[in-house]
Amino acid sequence: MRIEPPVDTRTVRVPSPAATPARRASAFLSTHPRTRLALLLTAPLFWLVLVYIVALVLLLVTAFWQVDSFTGEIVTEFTFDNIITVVTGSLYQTVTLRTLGVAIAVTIIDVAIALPIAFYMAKVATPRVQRFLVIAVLMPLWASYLVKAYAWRSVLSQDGILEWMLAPLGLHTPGYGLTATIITLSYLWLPYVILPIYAGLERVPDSLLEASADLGGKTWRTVGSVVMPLAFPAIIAGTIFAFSLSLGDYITVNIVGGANQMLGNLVYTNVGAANNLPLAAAIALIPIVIIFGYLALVRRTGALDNL
Amino acid sequence: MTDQQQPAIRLTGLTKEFGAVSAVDHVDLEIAAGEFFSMLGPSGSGKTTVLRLIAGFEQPTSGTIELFGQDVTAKAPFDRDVNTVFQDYALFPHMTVLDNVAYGLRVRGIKRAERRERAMKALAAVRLEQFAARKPSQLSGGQRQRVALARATVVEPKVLLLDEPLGALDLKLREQMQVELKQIQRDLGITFIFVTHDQEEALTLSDRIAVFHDGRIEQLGSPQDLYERPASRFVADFVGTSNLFDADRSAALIGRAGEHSIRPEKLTLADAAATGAGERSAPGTVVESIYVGSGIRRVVDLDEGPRVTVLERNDRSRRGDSDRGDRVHVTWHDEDVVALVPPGA
Amino acid sequence: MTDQQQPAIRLTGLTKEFGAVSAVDHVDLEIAAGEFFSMLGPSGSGKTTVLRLIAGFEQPTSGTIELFGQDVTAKAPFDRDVNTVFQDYALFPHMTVLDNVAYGLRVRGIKRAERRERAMKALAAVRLEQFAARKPSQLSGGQRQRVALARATVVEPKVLLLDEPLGALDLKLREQMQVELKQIQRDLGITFIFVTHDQEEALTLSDRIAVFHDGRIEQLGSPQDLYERPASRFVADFVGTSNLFDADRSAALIGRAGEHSIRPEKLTLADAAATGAGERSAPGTVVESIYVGSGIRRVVDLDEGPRVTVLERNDRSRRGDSDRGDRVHVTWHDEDVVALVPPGA
Amino acid sequence: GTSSGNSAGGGEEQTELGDTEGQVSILAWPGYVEDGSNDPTVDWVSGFEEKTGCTVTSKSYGTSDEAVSLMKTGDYDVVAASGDATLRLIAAGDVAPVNTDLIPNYAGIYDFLKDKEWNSVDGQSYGVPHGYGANLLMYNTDEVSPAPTSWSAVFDDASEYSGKVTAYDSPIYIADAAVYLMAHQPDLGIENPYALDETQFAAAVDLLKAQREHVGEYWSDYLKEIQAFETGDSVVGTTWQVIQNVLASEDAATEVVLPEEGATGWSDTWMIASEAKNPNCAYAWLDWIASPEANAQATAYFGEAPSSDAACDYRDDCEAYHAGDADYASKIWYWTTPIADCVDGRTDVECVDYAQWTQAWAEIKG
Amino acid sequence: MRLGTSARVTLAIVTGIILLAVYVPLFVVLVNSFSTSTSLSWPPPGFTLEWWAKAFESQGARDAVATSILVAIASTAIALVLGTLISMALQRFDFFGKQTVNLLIILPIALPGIITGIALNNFFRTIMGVPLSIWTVVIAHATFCIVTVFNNVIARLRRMGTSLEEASADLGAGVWTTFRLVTFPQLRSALLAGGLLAFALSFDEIIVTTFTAGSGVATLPIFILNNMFRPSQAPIVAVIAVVLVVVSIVPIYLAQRLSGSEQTHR
Ligand SMILES: Nc1ncnc2c1ncn2[C@@H]1O[C@H](COP(=O)(O)OP(=O)(O)OP(=O)(O)O)[C@@H](O)[C@H]1O
Ligand SMILES: Nc1ncnc2c1ncn2[C@@H]1O[C@H](COP(=O)(O)OP(=O)(O)OP(=O)(O)O)[C@@H](O)[C@H]1O
Ligand SMILES: [Mg+2]
Ligand SMILES: [Mg+2]
Repeated sequence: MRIEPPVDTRTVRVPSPAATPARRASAFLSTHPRTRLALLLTAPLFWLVLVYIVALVLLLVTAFWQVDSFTGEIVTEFTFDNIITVVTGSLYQTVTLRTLGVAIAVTIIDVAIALPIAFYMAKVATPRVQRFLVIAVLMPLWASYLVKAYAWRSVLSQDGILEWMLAPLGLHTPGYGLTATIITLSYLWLPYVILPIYAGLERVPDSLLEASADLGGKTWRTVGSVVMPLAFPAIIAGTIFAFSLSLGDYITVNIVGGANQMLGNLVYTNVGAANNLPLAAAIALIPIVIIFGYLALVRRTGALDNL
Repeated sequence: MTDQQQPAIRLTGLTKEFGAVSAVDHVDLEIAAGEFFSMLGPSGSGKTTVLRLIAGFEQPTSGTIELFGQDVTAKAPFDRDVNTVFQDYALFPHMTVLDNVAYGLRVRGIKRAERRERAMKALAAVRLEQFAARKPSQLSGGQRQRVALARATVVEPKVLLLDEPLGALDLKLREQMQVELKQIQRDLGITFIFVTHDQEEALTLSDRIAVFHDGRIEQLGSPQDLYERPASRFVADFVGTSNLFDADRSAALIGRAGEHSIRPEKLTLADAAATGAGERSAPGTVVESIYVGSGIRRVVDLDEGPRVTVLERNDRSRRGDSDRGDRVHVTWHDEDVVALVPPGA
Repeated sequence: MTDQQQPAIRLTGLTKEFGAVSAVDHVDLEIAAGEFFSMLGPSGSGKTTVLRLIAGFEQPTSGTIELFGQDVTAKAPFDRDVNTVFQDYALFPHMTVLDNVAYGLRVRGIKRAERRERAMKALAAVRLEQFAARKPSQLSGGQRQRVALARATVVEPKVLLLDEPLGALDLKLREQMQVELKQIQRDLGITFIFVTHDQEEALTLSDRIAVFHDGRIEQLGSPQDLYERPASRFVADFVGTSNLFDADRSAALIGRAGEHSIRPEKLTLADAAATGAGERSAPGTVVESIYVGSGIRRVVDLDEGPRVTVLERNDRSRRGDSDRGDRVHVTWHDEDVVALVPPGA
Repeated sequence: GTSSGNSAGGGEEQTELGDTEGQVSILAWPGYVEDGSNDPTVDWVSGFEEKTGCTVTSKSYGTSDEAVSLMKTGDYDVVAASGDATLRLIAAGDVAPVNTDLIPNYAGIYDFLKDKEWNSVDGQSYGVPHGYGANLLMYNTDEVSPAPTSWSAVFDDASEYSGKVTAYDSPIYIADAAVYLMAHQPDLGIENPYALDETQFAAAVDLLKAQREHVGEYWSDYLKEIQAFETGDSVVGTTWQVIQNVLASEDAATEVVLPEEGATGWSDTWMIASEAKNPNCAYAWLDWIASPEANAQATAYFGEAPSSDAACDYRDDCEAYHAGDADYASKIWYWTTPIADCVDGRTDVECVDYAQWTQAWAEIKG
Repeated sequence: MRLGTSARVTLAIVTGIILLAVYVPLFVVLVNSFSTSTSLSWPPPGFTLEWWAKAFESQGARDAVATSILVAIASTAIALVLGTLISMALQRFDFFGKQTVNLLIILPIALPGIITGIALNNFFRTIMGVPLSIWTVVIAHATFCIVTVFNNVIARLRRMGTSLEEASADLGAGVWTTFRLVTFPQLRSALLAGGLLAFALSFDEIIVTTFTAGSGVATLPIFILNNMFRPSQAPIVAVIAVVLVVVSIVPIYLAQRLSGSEQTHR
């Protein structure tokens, strides 16, 4: 088959696309990348800034106002009282430390549990088992936060399942309290920690693990020197979930926390109960500062791309 | 039509800067209609960037691009009558082979039946009719490459841009595809602009070759021009293997001023010094013998000069085995010595 | 030491099945200590799988692997005294070049100061001392390849496995690295097992080559054995370019029974039929001339037979330009004709 | 908004009823407004809708404080508020005076619930009493013996059941401590547990801080309380009658007592928003919920004594709640919002207001 | 990774134990849904199907599920659009303030829900003066769902590169056509995965919802919370939870299948 087509005698059989307005717009966009960028960014930025950032800033501004104690109306006069109360009040220091302790414990426990299971899912299990495990990990997400928290209340109670299982070993359920809160929160956020770590481990090429073994690295060595450093950003991403969700929780501690309260409770009572939004806003500053600090700390690890 | 008078592509002062890097640096170039034109050069020399500028994926920092006399510098890629075969083929993974090939027709609003027919014809031209219903992932590398070719040619572009289309293939497959590519270009009569860093490929396929170096064209000419008359040390070294003699050595061994080069296949080994008219020789010691199948490469340390490579043909004419340490006379003909233009001359 | 008497590697009845696919099919092989051994074959022929079996990344379905006489079939990769240079290098992206190279020493519990010193020495051997503090991502392809090599050799393995280590490199760089690789192997005296699908590379580098086909070894021998005396049509075709004559054509043109092949460089073009002793010739028409720099490939349609390729050397001995359509006599010497063993013979 | 403490806001009471608007929006405790959607057998809204043509939308809240915040949105026509919310709503002008003449069923309400300090200001009624109940003392009969008769079981003797004492989770619980102090430290001079001056308040807070050491958990929803007593995680503490009823029905070893010191309690009030968009439907609802049948259904479902005299004709469990027992009712200090102007009538001191109660409560919990 | 048999078995056992622990509370919920105890006491004093019958009759539960689905679908849809737009902007362009925008997207999920909740509550009510309704819930949910879509889509865009889009433009397709025929089909499974997670997040959100829901807006978690305060309703909640877990297998399985099949074809 030899077509003989000197260019000049070739009849053009393929039409050029019609120059519709959409086409012209598209040509304009294609040669003006900045316009394209502006169009892409407008709606989401508008939303995030207008809905979220403005709301957040206004909340923080509220922290400098006060509330009339009897009518509950906000008085828009600038004052540092709330901030001073929060910074100097021993109540807030105690609760902040307690909340931080719980959040850190939950984060550590979740990472410790998520690592082996995520590793098994990503690097050891066959594809079939892997798929099964992903489903098994995701399913509890749908069982409703409250239902699960109450289920733990039942499990942890004096004659609950845990007591029944531990009694033969001479151990006892921790009962309601901070330990119970840590256990329950760890349970609730576990899937949110497993998923990013699993995804992160999956991205570690097998050949690197093989290279380590090839050079004489035993299993634990490989895990410590190669797998962990490479999965680190993903692990950090997981910790952001566990940490921030724990930091703001007030429902779980109510259900299984015994008489303890966390920062979330203080915020909640002040806004929901005491109707003191300015003080609530001042208290809210604590977790905001903590989270911003944490984000700044982990930002360079690239973790924020792994959520 | 003016197409015949006008070059298919004319680049004038084309420059592209990425931040501080000049990826393409004042390139002027004309490519004739129907030419098989190659761009050869080491990694990072700007070949891909030139191609992307022609296709319209990048906007030049300065300079203009003309297609058959028409300035297209400001036009969007989809408004340019050129098509590209990408290095990684960029086949749409969610479409069948047929849909991939028909894509260009579909976006031009051609009816389903007609585009099917024409896509099948294009697939037939690359001998892939029976794979029309497959997904790209179900094809081998060579087959994908042919689909990419069919997809780009079905819309009958005036110029086809190919960015190392054979780079991802096995050597064996690659040689096979080179032959097919040349065949298709001849059949369609389209201008091909072909990017490669494989000098043998460029020599084999092209009508003309531009050798790129640091964003500039170092030499432009036919394969023979480049190989037999390299204009610079860089070209002599990059295109094929060269034995280079600096000014001192040239004066001593060749008896001429300036840098010179000789190709390994222009050298022969002999037991005694040369005697023929126009022949010269130099004594040396064999330091390595490498069997390459169609020939044998002998590396010889000349007594008074550099280490040279001699390519002996693996046939009856060949001298008996020279082992390491053998004393030999490396012989050449004066006419095979190429003077390298000193940079800036 | 028994090392000298024992082969470095002995594979016995080695088989690996992936589901229904036999990736490796009853391979028996012995590789001597200090040998540069290549495995050559098309994609999917099982080369990588053999390597991975030797390294211990896969468990064989059946068969055994011995290292210097010791059965290591059941051992974990980290308990085998072999190291691998991976195709994608598999450098640890979070470690510096130095830490990468020192890794194997570190896991062996060697002190910081000593491992630093030895790693620097290994880096010096591949001329990368000045890059010790960089991350792999800041290196070029060729540099990475050398780091991978340093990392694998610093622990002084008895056998080094290399899976297409040059596959990702530019042609020019690749040729350069081939020379270095050979040099390093000579210097260290380690057994190299080298996987490639580039026949020229295999021919250039190896002491012996195994040609793989569908999980089996099709032919095993020195580069010359394979090139000059291919045992089958497959090998003749895969290793270098061959002109193949089937039984009928052989009878007519060569005057012998069975299939035969002749290499392009063994053929010459002449204006008249051959007359020399042991020479034969056949008339034909030139259909294509391809300039390849060091030579010119002429494709000739023989009047009574197949299309053949003739490789003319690009030197003074060469006949004047033959253009398409020229009538020529293709000439060869009887001794250059290779009889292919029919499969199963 | 109004910021002066005792101005009764909300403008004028309505003098006559107009046509119903076709809809009404109600804010109430969970279980106060049931339309059968949770349990088809529990429904006193459909009848109202049929009768008046007012479609009901409702939202429930968890604590009195939440109700106060929600009423500020102006989204609701009617609110069922406990005594610890009513005065705040009135003071803020969020609710309007109610003309009880426009509510025929108002006549059937127990007199001891009418015109009290938590539902009226200066004799002007601000709503219709709903149900009432006391915060009782519950104990596990296996663990706690002898059977307690005094709140000392959860205060001075709390250490005996350390970690298994429970208490109601709200600032208003400080009043429980005040009730106890009223009997045990008369020299503090507490007249009304909702009118505490600085020293009285400090004593109550100290008592609660001491109690905190032994508290296993605070409760605010009754599922939590029921579970805790059933499993033995709590053995003694405040409760509501309804919780005991549930526990009894599940054969739990628990008992309740109205301790000798008396108890705090609640009497809820149906109120109308000062800016109600549907005032006529709102009045219709107040009348409907004060009717013996609806009142019986609603209070029975929530587990409290009804406010309507005749409601007990429709309930068989009235006895358990001591409904209509004026003597029992007189021992109850109904929840009232603590304000700076002492509700016990003292004028020589400033009382501690609810905002400070809230802060103190957070500090007590720690 | 090739592990020693003992390491492999240990890992498998650890994984098994963790999964077991994960399912123990769910098992408790399952048992409770059949328990005769209204207070979820353990062990159950007896078994009954009453709650299952009641749950299926409960109009409130059905309405709550419907509300939750509506909220989740609406906020997921918004998140899909906004998340896709912003990931294309961040992946395909370099611009000043890119890092800040990135942080902006993460913030709604990184800051505790109660802060988001009170901030939005304050914003809607006192600043904007809009009454709380189902739509304020949708707006709030969409805000923190953007990040899950964003992360999935941007990862896909990164892997996809620009060559497919360039190929499409090269063949004559304008930007709209390219998006419809090439980009979108490539993003589909990432959108599905991101959307599913967004849906789940929204569906189970309680804290932000508490602060942004108008009167009469009862999403499922709100309904459950309210029912926890009612006598005789707790087991119905257990039934709902069991049904949700079981029903959730379908979308999770489908998403797995879709993304799985895509992987094997690459
Ligand atoms: N998008 C970009 N941003 C910044 N620098 C770029 C970009 N694209 C190319 N460059 C730089 O421009 C120079 C030329 O690159 P180009 O890709 O054109 O080289 P090439 O000749 O095609 O090389 P190769 O053979 O490796 O494909 C290089 O230095 C490269 O790093
Ligand atoms: N993990 C695996 N699972 C299933 N099949 C496999 C696996 N690894 C390899 N194979 C199959 O085994 C055969 C041999 O593969 P192998 O990778 O050894 O070939 P190769 O010679 O190295 O090819 P290439 O040159 O492409 O690297 C192929 O058919 C391949 O599809
Ligand atoms: Mg390139
Ligand atoms: Mg391979």
